[in-house]
Amino acid sequence: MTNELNYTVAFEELQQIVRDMEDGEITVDELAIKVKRASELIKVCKNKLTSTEEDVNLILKELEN
Amino acid sequence: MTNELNYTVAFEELQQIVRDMEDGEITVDELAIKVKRASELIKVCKNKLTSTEEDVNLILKELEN
Amino acid sequence: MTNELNYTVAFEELQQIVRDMEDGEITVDELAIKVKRASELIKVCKNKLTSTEEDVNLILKELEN
Amino acid sequence: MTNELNYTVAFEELQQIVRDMEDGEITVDELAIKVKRASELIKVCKNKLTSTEEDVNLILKELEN
Amino acid sequence: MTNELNYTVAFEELQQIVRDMEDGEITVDELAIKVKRASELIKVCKNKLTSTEEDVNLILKELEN
Amino acid sequence: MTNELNYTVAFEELQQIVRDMEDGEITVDELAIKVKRASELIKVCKNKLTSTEEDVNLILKELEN
Amino acid sequence: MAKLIRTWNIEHGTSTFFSEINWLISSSVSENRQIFSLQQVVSSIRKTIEERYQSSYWVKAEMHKLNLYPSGHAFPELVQKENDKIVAQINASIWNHNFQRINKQFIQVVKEPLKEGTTLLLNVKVVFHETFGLSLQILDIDPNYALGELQREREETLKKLQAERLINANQLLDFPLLPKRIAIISADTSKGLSDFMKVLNNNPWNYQFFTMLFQAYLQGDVAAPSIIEQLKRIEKVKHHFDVVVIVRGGGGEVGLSCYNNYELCKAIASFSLPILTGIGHSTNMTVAELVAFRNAITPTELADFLLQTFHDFSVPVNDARKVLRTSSARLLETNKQLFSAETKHFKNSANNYLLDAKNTLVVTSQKFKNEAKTLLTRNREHLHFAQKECLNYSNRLFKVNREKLAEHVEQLPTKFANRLAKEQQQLSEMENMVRLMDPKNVLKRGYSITTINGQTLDINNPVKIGDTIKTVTYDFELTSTVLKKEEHDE
Repeated sequence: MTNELNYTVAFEELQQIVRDMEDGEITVDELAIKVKRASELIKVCKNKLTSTEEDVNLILKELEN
Repeated sequence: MTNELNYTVAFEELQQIVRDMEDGEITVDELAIKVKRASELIKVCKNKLTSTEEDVNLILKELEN
Repeated sequence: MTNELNYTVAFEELQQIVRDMEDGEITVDELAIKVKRASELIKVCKNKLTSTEEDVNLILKELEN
Repeated sequence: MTNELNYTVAFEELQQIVRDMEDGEITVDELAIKVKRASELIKVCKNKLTSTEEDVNLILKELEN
Repeated sequence: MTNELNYTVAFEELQQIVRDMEDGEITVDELAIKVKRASELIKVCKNKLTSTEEDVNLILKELEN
Repeated sequence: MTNELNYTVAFEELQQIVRDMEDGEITVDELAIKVKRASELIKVCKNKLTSTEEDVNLILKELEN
Repeated sequence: MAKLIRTWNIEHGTSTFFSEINWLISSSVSENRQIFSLQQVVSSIRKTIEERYQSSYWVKAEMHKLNLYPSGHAFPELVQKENDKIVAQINASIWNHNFQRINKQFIQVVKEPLKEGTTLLLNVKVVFHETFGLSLQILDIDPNYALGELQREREETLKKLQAERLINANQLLDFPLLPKRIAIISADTSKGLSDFMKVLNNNPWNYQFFTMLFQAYLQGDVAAPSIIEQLKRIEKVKHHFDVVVIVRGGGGEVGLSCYNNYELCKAIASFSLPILTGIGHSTNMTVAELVAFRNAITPTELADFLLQTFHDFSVPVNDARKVLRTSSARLLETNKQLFSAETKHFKNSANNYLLDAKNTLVVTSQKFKNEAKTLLTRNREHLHFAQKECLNYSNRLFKVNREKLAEHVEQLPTKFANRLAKEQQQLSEMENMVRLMDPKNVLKRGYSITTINGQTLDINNPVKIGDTIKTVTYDFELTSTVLKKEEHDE
């Protein structure tokens, strides 16, 4: 599923989880699940950032020539 | 039975017991039972917290790499 | 018989006796009997308290660990 | 016979005798008998009070321990 | 005979005699007899009072102790 | 596709992308796509500057008619 | 200029002229006919005219044709038109030396050579030549008047275009982003064209233009129709072009009044492609230049302008690359920072959350323990209190009952004593009464009792004389016999 997530959606969901956590809107029971989800989202975002950077650099390098 | 209790339910029941105790709504006859119950609830909550903490720490550690 | 009495019932009966004594509604003839009863009730309550306290302490001590 | 008398009955009879004596409702013939009776009643009451007090104190003292 | 007379009976007879004497319906002959009788009755009563007093005082004295 | 692109449209689209990027209005998700698109547009535009498209003979033929 | 213009009154002139003719006719019809040789007659006419028109006159006329001959002489046709109909016409002549001078002056002042079809102010002399006939010899032409006329034509063209709302028409067209395909109206010999092409073709950026020359005359009377013709041709193939340029140059500043020509200007203004002009002159802008999409002073400048449009296009395209690089980097950097901040924030939040939850649990547990202990303590206190009360109330009960008992014990002897005293008093009262009643006590005071047969005497127990009666006194008992009996008066 996470593969289908785009950065924006993933990052917003991450922010929402953090906000909910801060506001105490997550129960202890949910916490592990939420943290797991957040870690997935973080990975998605990281990968997306890395792959985007690589893509962009490739395109730009190609453009220079 | 306690295994099936989730943290939220357990903690709320615990709080209710404490509140009842504060309000003097628990008789001496009930006390032992209530204390027993509360101690079970506390154990449930503690265990849940501990396991959650382990889960969370694992996920967070995994995230570092 | 006293063994069957619970703390609440015992304590209420005790309080009634004390109230009656306060109101002067007990005759000298009844007094000994009432006092005897009260003392029994007090014993019941004390025993109940003690046993409850032991139970509670045990549970609480167990909780510490 | 006096042993069977309770404090309340005894005291009431005593009160009656004392009340009756001055009003002349007791004949002179009875008078000595009544006074005798009164003295008996007084003894009964005194004994009762004393014994009851001892009992009560005993019961209560017993409770202290 | 007088010994058998109780104070009440004696006193009532005495009162009757005095009443009769006051009414003047008694002959002189009878009068002497009545007076004689009355004297006897007064003696009876006096003796009764004295004996009663002694008895009672004894009883009361006994009560003091 | 790029062959069909009118250079005016390409130029405007390029400028829009540039503006959006300068304004930071592009998400990470869009970035690679936008950069790719922009690089295509740049190629289209550059090509336009240095290419020749018209044929004198064709025009002369058209003029005859 | 006004003081130079002295117009010749044609009507007046005509009348004298015709009187001369009349004279000739009348003489020819006389009876004794005198025959003149043609030369005589023509000479006579010449003489008459020469006598009559000795001075020169300023005449306003349209030079219909110039008729310049290779000899350098010109024989213009002069006309006056009213409503497009010729109302007067005459031939004229300009001798070579005059023509050279006049033309030079003209070009100097008007920036135009003498031109057919224009109205001029001419200084003329009426001449009659035996073989060539009557003509006006043009001695001079006022260039200032011509200049004024040109100005007037310019104004008129402008006014008309204004009226037709065409003045801005070309300028309102969209200019192509890259004016790559250029239809050039020029002459292949024009230096302007070669300047223009040189700049375009030798650009160091390798910008590629497609140009196609549409040959036209660029000055003089022929220019306007020629240019219009080429515009029409270009119109036919306009989809191959982005702009039209009209370039001219190196031909000096003369002969440009054609660019004020209404027809040409209209054609330019209403053309469907932007028209750029670079006709190289430094004087007042012609109407054609005014209505063109853009005017450059020189073809070179026009070419530079076109190159500049390429630059204008090329620079942002080249910059876009830089922007892509920097903006991408910035965007990625920003997002990375946001992301790493959020990740950190997330970790902190998770840890804080757990810490909070643990603290809350600990606090609640502690509270629970305290409450349990408090509850037990409180109950113990209650119990203790109840016990104490039991004792207190018992003691109070004893005390109250003891006091009440004591009260009664105290009352018992008093009440008994009172009672006894009352009884004794009653008894002693009785005793007194009895004592008082006792007959013995009556006898003591001297009374006696008399009886008969043991009975006291009264009506029921009467006594008769002789009866034996018994009398009792306190001290004695007497027996007597009744001697006398008397009744008491009652």
